[in-house]
Amino acid sequence: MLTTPRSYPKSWVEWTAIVIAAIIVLTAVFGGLLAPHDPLVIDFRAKLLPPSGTHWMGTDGAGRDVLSRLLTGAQLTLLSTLSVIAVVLVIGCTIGIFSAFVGGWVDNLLMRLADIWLGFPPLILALGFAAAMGASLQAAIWALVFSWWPTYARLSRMITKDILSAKYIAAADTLGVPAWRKVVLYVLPNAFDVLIIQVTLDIAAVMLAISGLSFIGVGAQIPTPEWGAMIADGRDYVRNGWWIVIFPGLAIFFTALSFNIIGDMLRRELDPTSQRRA
Amino acid sequence: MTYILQRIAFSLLSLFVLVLISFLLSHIVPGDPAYVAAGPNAGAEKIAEIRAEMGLDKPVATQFFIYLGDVLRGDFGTSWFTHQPILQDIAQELPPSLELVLVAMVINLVVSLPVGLLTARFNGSRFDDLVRLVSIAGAGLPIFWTAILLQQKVAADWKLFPVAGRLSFEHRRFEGQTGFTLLDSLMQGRLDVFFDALAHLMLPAFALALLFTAVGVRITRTSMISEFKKDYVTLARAKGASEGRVMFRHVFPNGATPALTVFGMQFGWMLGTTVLVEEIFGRPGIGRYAVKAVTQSDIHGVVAVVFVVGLFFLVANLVVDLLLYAINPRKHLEG
Amino acid sequence: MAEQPVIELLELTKSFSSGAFVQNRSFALGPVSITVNSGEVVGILGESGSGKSTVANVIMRLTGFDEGSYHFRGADVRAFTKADSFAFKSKVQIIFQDPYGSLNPRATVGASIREALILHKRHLSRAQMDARVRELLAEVGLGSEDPGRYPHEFSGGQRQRIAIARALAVEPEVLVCDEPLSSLDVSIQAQVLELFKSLIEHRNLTMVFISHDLNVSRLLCDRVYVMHKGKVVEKGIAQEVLTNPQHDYTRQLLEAVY
Amino acid sequence: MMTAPAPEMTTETDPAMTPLLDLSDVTIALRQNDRKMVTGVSLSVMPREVFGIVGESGSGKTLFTRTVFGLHEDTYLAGGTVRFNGRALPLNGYRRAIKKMLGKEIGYIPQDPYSSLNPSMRVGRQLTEALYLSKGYPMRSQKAQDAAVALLAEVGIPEPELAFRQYPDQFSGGMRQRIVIAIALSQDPELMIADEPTTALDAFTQRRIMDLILERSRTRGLAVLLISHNLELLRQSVDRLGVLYGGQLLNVAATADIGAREIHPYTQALFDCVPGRDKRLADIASIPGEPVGAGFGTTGCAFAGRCAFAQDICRSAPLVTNTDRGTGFSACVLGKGARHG
Repeated sequence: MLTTPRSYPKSWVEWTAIVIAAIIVLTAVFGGLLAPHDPLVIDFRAKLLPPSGTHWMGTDGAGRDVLSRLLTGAQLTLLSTLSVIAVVLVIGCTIGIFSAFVGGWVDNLLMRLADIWLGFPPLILALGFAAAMGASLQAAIWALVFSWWPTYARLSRMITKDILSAKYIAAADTLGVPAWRKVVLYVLPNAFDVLIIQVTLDIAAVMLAISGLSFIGVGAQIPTPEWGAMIADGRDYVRNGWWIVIFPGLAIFFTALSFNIIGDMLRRELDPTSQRRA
Repeated sequence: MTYILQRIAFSLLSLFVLVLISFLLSHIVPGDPAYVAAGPNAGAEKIAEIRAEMGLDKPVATQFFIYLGDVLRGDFGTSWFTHQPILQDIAQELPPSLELVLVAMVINLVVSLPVGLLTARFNGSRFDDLVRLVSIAGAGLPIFWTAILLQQKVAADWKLFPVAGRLSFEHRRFEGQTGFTLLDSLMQGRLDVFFDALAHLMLPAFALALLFTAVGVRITRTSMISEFKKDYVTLARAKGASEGRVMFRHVFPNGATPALTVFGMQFGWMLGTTVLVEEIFGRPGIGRYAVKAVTQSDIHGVVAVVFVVGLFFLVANLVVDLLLYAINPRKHLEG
Repeated sequence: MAEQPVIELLELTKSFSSGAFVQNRSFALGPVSITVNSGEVVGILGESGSGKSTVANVIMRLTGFDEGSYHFRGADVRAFTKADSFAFKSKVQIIFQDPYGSLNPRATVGASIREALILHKRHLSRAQMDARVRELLAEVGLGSEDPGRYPHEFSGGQRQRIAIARALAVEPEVLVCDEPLSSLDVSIQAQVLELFKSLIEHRNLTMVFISHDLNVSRLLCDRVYVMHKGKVVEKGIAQEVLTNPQHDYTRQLLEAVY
Repeated sequence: MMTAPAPEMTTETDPAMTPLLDLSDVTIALRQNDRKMVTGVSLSVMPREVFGIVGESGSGKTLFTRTVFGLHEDTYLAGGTVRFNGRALPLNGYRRAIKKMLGKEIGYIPQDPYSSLNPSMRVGRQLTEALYLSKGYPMRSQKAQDAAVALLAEVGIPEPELAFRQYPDQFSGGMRQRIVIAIALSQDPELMIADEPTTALDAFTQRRIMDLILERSRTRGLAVLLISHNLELLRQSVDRLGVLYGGQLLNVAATADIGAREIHPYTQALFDCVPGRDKRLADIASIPGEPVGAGFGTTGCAFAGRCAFAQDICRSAPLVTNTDRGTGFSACVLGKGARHG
């Protein structure tokens, strides 16, 4: 019933994931500075060069250095992912906690709405939204916010309800603890673990969605070194320039994989009630 | 009975929200909705015509009811790039997509249910660790990237499956009543066409199924683990039941129920995810239609796809829930 | 007795909306009349579903009621102002059954107890509060190191002591105990029972002791009410009711329990 | 209430008899890290005897029972011998060997009747399955059905034919526990294990279910191993009582001896904690300190830290070994509560 943080020995897989995630985060912070070439400069004389000493990951169809684009793109990809999650976290939790506190028909209505919303495939919803807004990375970000908020509303509402039904809240009620104090001292600290797990797992999911949207052309537009857009760009050259497609794909894969492993690890260590409620 | 009515009421409410979302997407867009709806090359006349048609001069509530009426009649407008009623386009594009999703779903279920059950039984073993790692890896693969790689390696290089399309060149004239090639070919006794269609489906279905199977295995596993912990499993073992009997007669029927709800939801999600797969494999379908509509800035086409996918999602969930209710009515009364 | 009762429930009823919205698995109550006089230990006995926990919640004002009246020291609680309600909260405190769920797992034990002081003993300085926290913990038999530790570092019995310390922090007039011993092992149960005994002796506490355990109630309570299906079926001096019951239900219950 | 003409209670069984279940020096360890959770337990359950095991939470009583009867996956039998009807079970492959006896010689009643029946299987089918597994009756045969209905009637289910076709969630907790008992009885075991069978039930149902278990086992001549934390329930129900503390078996006492003669200090202290029917508040004496959990690898007596009589020797000397067959024993090094001495 109770959170008792326990430290489990981490496996080598988990250590690897932590190291990769750390490298990716560092790349996102310093990516542009590390890039050996300008990620946007077109040089048709150097197009479709295979990986070599000067271009570790080769060049693309317009002669741009793939490694430089990958490093610069890390920032773009991770930043857009994190902004989606940050916004959804705030909006979703506000709605969820509010809903749980108010209860009654407001709660019912909001959660029904979230249920319905949550059901719709996020990709297609975001696609519609992005199409309506006009294709751009910013549109893709808002589109994902638009389709992702119910996850957090639902989750935070569920945790808050759980916490509110705990006896320590009843004890707080008998002392007359005001609502804002309950949110800050009781709900948020106890919800933190579950939320951080969800955030970690969603980093992978949101990143995949953003790159997917960019791939079909409603996200980042082609010269932008966003990873999904880079794959879309490389499709035409896949027979004679595999590296253009392979490397951004691997970048997405390893980022998603390492964050998923970390999320899984956090779930094991932090969430003792994996089977909350039958 | 009340459960069925409640469930249907919920579906109707969801449908209403779906219409609302579609309305928001097509009418409340930034800039001039009529301008966006008309497409890039439309003249002023055309825009004015569309403005009148969409009722954009009227109050928002009225616009919504006009839209609601249109949608209920199946009128999504005319696509400016196919010059056909969008409903007709969708009706054409839907069967190949559904075919793809169904095959992917079969792959998903055939893998998820047994693997989920076995990993739950051997929870914490090497085998479980390996499956968990593989499923986490599967969940991290960008579908479109996997699809490209599969196409290039398995189809183009190894020539195990056709590279693209829905049928081979020699079968291009094949036609059937339902539009579902697999079904039509069987009905006409054309096994050659059937296997050809199936071969064309394998790679896209696999690419589509991968992510969902990764999730499916984990959902099934979690659900089965919680069943294995229950006392009725202990009692069954104490009765002298073999592990096989415990697993298949006792745990599986109970653990599959919550998992099936998730698979029902996955059906709709898969249909939405066809946008990432169909175009790569050059298959007709609503996914490719949506991508085309997006690139051609045909907002009504996109919204129609959103609506149809949402609709299928609602129906799939309704069917699964009613099915589960029919199998075991009592389970729903408690929760 | 001329003295005014501390708690007086008169012909009180409470019904629950059927089905989906019942949260605490409570049951329809009443009409019940229960009085608690100053300095008394009053037991409310019954099986699960008898409505005894609902009585606890009504007394604590955690839930409302439909008909009848509830007077606290002669004042109608329905006429309470906001200030009255807040003051009430420092006069009546509760100890719950589950010592694992009744402490905020993310707050130190000291912080949990200090919470009561922050709200109701505002005039105390921070140092005074800390000193008071240590005093309270010492009174329930815990050490001076303990305020900085988290609930999960304690056993069930120790947590129940902490919950008692928190309840006592506001210097309540009435302490409601909702099955405070049921989830503890016998040897720990006896320890907490002894703690209650000493609290009753040393503090002039009025106690409402809600329990299904007839034997514990007979030992601890002055008077008892036996509840069944939301109604009081028998009341009287604890020793008499629980050795020589008059009502069939009480008699059967007494025969059934081990 | 069920009150059958009870045969005379035997507090002391014939020591010459072969014990039905005979454990000697049984040690149980965790599979994960080989930590010893239960050490050196020796006890015997005689035919037709009702034997109780008591322990506070963490004492290892559930772990012990579930491991000995092959129902725990994370533990194994690390040492000692288990004999059933005089036949020793192998230590290697113990779990496989004991599992073969489940549903035949050994029946089991789990704690929580709300989860111990398969929710999606009709009651009748759960019974006929048990009959099929133990006696080979085909599950859909008339024979199996008749036997199942008769069993439901035997455990006091009203309208057994109707109950046969119903799902478990159509029954109250007490009725479900009756069904579980019917399942256990259907297999004609010689030993029935009841693991906290009434903990989840209210006082009335608790009494009725205990009466049913005792009355049925007496009539059918079964031995019962009753695990509980409720001392009064055990004192009133069992012939002999094994007391577990910190993974050690400290005492086996005939219930008739409790309060009549000296027993192990821990058992005595436990009974002094119970607010019994004729006690006054002053009679309650608590045990100081916190219980020691199983698996902490204490040397000497696990109770030494809380025992009023403890001396230095208690913390170092190995416990007295149980060599009795069907009588009593005290593990106390100081000889407290020993039957002969």
